[in-house]
Amino acid sequence: ATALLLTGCAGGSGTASSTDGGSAGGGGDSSITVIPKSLGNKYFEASDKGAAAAADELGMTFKEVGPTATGSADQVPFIQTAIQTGQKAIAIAANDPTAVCNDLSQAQSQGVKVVAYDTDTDCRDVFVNQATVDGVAEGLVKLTADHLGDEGGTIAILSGGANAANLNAWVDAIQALIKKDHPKITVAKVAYGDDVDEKAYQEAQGLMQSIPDLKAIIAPDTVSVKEAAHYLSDTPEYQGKVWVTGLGLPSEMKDYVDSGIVEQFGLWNPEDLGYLASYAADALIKGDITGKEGDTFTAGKLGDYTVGADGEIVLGPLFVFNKDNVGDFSF
Amino acid sequence: MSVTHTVPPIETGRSGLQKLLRARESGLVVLIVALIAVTAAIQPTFLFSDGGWRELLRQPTILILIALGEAIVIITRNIDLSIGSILCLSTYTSGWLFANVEGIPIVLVVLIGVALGAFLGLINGLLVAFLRVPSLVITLGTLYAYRGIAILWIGPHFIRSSWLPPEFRALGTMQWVGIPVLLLLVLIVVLIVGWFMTSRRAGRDLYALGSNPEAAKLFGLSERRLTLNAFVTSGALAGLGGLVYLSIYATGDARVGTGYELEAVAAAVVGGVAIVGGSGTIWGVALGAFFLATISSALPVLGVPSLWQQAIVGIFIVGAILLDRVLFLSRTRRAKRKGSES
Amino acid sequence: MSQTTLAPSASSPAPERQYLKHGKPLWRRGLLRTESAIILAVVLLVVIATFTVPFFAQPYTYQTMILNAAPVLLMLLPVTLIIITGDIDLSVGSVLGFSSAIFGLAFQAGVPIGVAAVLGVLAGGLVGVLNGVLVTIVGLPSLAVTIGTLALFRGIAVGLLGTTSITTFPTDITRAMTAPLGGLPVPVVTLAIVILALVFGALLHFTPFGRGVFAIGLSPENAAFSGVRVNRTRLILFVMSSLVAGATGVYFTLQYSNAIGTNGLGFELQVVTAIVLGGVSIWGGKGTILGALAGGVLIAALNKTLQLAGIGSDTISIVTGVALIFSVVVASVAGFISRRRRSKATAVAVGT
Amino acid sequence: MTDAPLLQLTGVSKSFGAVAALVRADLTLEAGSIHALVGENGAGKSTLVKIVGGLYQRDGGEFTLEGRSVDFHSTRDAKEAGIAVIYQEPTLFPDFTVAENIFVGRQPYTKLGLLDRARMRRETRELTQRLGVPIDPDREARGLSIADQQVVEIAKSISVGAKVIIMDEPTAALSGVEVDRLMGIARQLRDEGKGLIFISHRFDEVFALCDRITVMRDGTYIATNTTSETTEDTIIRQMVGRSVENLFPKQETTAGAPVLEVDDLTSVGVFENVSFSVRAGEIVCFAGLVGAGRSEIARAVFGVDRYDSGSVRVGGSAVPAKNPAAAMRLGMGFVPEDRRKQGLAMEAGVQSNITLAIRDRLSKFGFITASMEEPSARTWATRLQVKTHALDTEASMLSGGNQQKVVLGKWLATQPKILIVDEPTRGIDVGTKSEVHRLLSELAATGVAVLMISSELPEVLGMADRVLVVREGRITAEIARADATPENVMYAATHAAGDDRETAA
Ligand SMILES: Nc1ncnc2c1ncn2[C@@H]1O[C@H](COP(=O)(O)OP(=O)(O)OP(=O)(O)O)[C@@H](O)[C@H]1O
Ligand SMILES: Nc1ncnc2c1ncn2[C@@H]1O[C@H](COP(=O)(O)OP(=O)(O)OP(=O)(O)O)[C@@H](O)[C@H]1O
Ligand SMILES: [Mg+2]
Ligand SMILES: [Mg+2]
Repeated sequence: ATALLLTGCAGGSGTASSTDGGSAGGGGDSSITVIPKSLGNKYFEASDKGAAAAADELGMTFKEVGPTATGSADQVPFIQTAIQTGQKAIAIAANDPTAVCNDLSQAQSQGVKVVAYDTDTDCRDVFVNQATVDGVAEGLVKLTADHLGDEGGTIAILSGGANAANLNAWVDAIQALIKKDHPKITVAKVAYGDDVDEKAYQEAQGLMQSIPDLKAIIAPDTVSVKEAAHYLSDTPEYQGKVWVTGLGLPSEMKDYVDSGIVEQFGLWNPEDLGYLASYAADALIKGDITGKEGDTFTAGKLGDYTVGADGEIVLGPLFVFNKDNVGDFSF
Repeated sequence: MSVTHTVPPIETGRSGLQKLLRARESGLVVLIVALIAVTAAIQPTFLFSDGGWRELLRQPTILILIALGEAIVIITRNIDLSIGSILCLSTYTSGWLFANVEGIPIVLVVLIGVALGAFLGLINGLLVAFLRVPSLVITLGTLYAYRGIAILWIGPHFIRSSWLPPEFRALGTMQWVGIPVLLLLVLIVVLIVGWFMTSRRAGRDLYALGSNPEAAKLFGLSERRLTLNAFVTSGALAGLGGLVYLSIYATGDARVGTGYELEAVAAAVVGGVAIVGGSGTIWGVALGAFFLATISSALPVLGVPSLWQQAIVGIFIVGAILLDRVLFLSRTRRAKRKGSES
Repeated sequence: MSQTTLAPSASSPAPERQYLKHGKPLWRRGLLRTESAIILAVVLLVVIATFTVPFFAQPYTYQTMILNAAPVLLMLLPVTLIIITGDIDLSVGSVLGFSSAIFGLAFQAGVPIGVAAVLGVLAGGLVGVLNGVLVTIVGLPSLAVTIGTLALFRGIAVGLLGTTSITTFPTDITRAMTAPLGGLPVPVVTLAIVILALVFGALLHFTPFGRGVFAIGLSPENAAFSGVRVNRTRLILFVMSSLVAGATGVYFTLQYSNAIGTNGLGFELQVVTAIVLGGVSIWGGKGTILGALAGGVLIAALNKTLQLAGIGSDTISIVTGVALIFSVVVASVAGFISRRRRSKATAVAVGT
Repeated sequence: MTDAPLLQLTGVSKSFGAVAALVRADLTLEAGSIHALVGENGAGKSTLVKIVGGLYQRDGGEFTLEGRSVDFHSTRDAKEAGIAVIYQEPTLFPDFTVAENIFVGRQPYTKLGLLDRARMRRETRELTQRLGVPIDPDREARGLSIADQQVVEIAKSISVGAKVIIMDEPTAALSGVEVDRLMGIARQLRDEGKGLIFISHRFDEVFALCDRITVMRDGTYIATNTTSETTEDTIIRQMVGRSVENLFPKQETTAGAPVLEVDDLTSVGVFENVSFSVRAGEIVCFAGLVGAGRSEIARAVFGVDRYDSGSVRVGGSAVPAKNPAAAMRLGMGFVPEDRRKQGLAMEAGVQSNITLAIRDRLSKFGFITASMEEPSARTWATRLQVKTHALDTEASMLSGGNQQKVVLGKWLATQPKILIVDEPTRGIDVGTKSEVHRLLSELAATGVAVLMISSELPEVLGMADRVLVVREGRITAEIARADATPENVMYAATHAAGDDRETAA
């Protein structure tokens, strides 16, 4: 995958943490545990692959563990294990930003560096953000507004888990942005596909059927956009009528783009996201950054990054995929 | 039924029984029609559009299949909690075969998927029938074990739609005189299973076992063989459900089918299968599954937030078993009254 | 056979019989039981893990092991009694979620947290009344009823909270939930588990009520003939179960500082798994609180050990399932063998 | 048809573990005849029938069908050989229709491979019509009256074209009209050339219907009599085969004040206007045929079953309905008829069984432990001489008689003022039987009121101070000890009330 970069900006206060190796002991070597939302998730498969590659470059021991279900407390035991096995850093995409907080704070107090990626949590050193909330919203709204043109129309949003913090933030931002900049566009409904294929498919169906003048669906998660496109491809009557975009994996979307069901969709490179998370963790461990706004570090092939406000490290702007480039990516 | 009345009109037990039995299925049909009618009145595309029509008929197929299997097991006084995990293994195995065995015939994959389900069901059946341990515990154990195997094997991988041969994917959307081919196939399965359970001695034996195990023993029925048959059938139908899943959603990972077991039990119970075994029709189960699946697709269209969907399904399940009990009691009371009159 | 016994026994009473308290020596009674096997398994696991699994031998292990298992350990106590009467309650996970939702919403609406907690617990109790009435008065099978209310109460919880999750609980309280108990390497909730286990253990094993619970499970008819209020007992147990699940819901909410509709999803099967693993018969009439608790602890310890050993959740799931099957299969085979031995023994005894 | 008898058993034996149910059983059945099989409870009649029906395999002896030696391995084998058995326990499938119950396992198919329900319906209608009892073929078997269930079973055996039809106590739960009808059917079948085996405890039926009577005792063949050449007395002597007196060590007592008073108790459809009282120190016996409703009355009195009207008092205080716990507090005890299901927790130990009914009394501050239970358990086990070496022996490991002693102990431990015992000696060997009798006598001697239900006439006659005869849910006669004879008790049990009440001895 090629780099899709641009640096984040701004600064803020990081969480100061002790430099002590922690009572849990463990080897002197640098190590990182990556905890995705759940095992068996394609998107995280890609990001964790990137994280593993970076860990390899950095000589860190890499471990990917995670629950099989996405219950609020299901990630907790893996955090505990990471603390105990003396991991130097944890990178986590939390299902429930609050429920894991207690144990993440515990980790931090033991000197474990905590990197949130994909989804922010309340208790971490830095948050490796795939794109700023505004960046995602602007990108997706722009794609949609360009397609709808001057007359605007009715659209709907198909999101993933109803409790996913990053998705909810994007959905809010998309709605705010549309209200502000595109008065002709109305958001008729927000539906939730729960990250489950068949549920997202049914919700897509529900949207297209229940909103007769629906012009477009914005689906800011990979399962939803794929299933919306899937439903569209199964249902010719809506083809050309409803336009779908969102954040999708090129490997999953390629067929639909090739067949013209979907014109364009956005994403960052999830492998780069994981890659950056590992480098951020390494920089934290080495003390290169503390999470303070303005700290800078170099993330391997991705180049230089600066920690922004609130300890956020932004991977880059949204990358837009279309017929011409969708085949170029492996994830 | 109009049989020649050479016999003077006799006790009227039939009208009571038959009517009530029919009330279950016709009641469900009425409910389904009403649900569709109301939904379509509010949102015509729910019914009067190609996509709406297709999904209406296509989405219940998976639940119908697994509910049939569950019903057969319940009819013999057992329960199968492992079907969700079996379905998952069948889905992924089938997708994996398409991806890894160049040019494998679709029919062969279908057979392997079903056979895998049957094999996993056989393990359940052997444990239950030969060790005489409660099926609830055994299938709870295999619910975990099979799911664990699925996750262990599949890991983060998933079935990509490009793995599947185009003909197989087409099966998902193919229609025949306006009816999804998948539904037709499932209807054929319903007919076969229904025919077997209502019209073959071997099927009736399953009812007999659940209805009165003691009498079944006095009668010379083999409890082991029947239990085994029920679990194998349930597994095979879950395997088939996995293939239908694959053809509809063209994807699949280690999480497919989570929680399906309770949905299947619910569909069977709503369809009129008594949890204590011995009664309930396959037609009722198919309708019960269709009904529950249609609620799931109709509620969002009706403007009910999908987050409330499960609560409404829960009300229907509790309501259905309550209704069943009330009908049963009135039936027994009526029968008793007749008995004491005669 | 009758000729031999006909003459003497009617007239001349035999010499006074002496009865042993127990037919088998203590070690056999104590050790050859499922719960001893499970406790032994826990001990072995801990010993082996201490020496072979790195980082296991730390207070933190025990602290977190109990924290993670606490909801299941709490809820399994009353459910054990229900299973001993021959019923089942599959709705406890949903009741947890339901009470969590009520608690969260009440708290959000400005109700003082203590009152909100009581409301959450009572909401659970209400559910228990519904379960109990449907099972005892209407006479529905508990399996069907609680599968129905499993869906119903989860649905209400999810519906009530929607996409919101309530996380604004005072941190001093949420901290207190996970704090260690005094200087011990266990969290405060251990105290609740121990107290409740003692309460339910005493209730089951050392009260007339508990005698009735066993009697119902062994033979409901005999229980009724012996003056056990069968339906009242069953109703009380369903209410107890839901009250404890409701209280666990409040605790869970505070432990993770989050009230969301999916709290406790799937816990019902974990609860049943632990109980059955602990030697409680799903057919009723047999089992101990200690065994059920040991079953829960074994699963928790297994999870902890395997996680620390770097084994994935997939394998843990398989191990759990196989352990469960194994426990009933072993019990079944053991029962078969002892029946065989018994019938031989009686044949000999009567023959002489 | 050959010269060989239709069915012949010679020297058949069968044991269940330690219990020898059949020692040496002989039976010869000719085609076109009805053969009665009589004997006391537990004589082995049902076991013999189950061997013929293929449910059990015999341990030894000869078994021939039309001269050919047969060996059935399943009930299916027997059915195919033309043997139909109507068991003591109802064997219908409650969820099936009457028609399907008749055709279970051999349902006819249509050409389309569907069940030929029309044909089953038609044939069922014809069959039941022929039996004179038109039952709707399409109704569920659930809730059929015992009589109708019996008819269905008979229809089933006719429709399989059985040559041998065995009825194990078919009349036990039938009323007079129904019995007449059944006997009509039986004669009809006999005239068609079938061979029937008829088991019954009612001699009037046996003598009215059967050509021959085979008597069994303790699993052993005693004699076969031609009905026309024998008398009831002969049969009874063959059945009992021993002097009855020493079995009943009845002590003379003087009856005190009434302890149990039952007034006008009615449960619609079960029993009606039942009034009686039992006085302190008195043993009152409920006699009657099986199914007369004796147990139902007792259960309602104790509070296990509901009743519609009437009242029950113990020692003057009203006993609330449907509350055995309250009845127990007032001093009532109840030894139920089915000790395996109702009297004991089979998988629990002797001690827990003995102390279950007094668990509240033994507890201190609401708590009870095994050591608090032990003294009571020990006391009663010792007093009753329960044969076991330890107090925690599972009840299922005891012999039937010792199980019954445990049940008795459990209720004696409650120190009842009135003890109801339902079939206390059913399935118990004679030795233990007399121990139980001695016990009840001693109990009465200490002033306890005893209400005993028994289907065994000698027991009734031997033990009772007063006999109350129950027939079809009503008390039809009250006979004092001095007046009680087998004849007048049997007469009252089999004839409607008021027919001839005081058939003096
Ligand atoms: N399955 C069995 N296991 C153990 N013992 C049995 C079994 N079946 C019968 N018996 C015993 O065998 C003996 C004969 O029983 P059987 O049922 O044949 O008597 P019966 O003559 O039919 O008596 P009744 O008149 O009460 O029906 C009894 O002592 C009974 O307890
Ligand atoms: N209408 C009925 N429906 C179902 N079962 C019945 C009916 N009437 C009688 N029975 C059964 O027949 C059996 C005998 O009835 P009951 O207990 O009233 O008679 P009994 O006089 O006590 O005789 P015994 O105690 O000697 O069996 C009972 O087990 C009862 O369950
Ligand atoms: Mg018998
Ligand atoms: Mg009786």
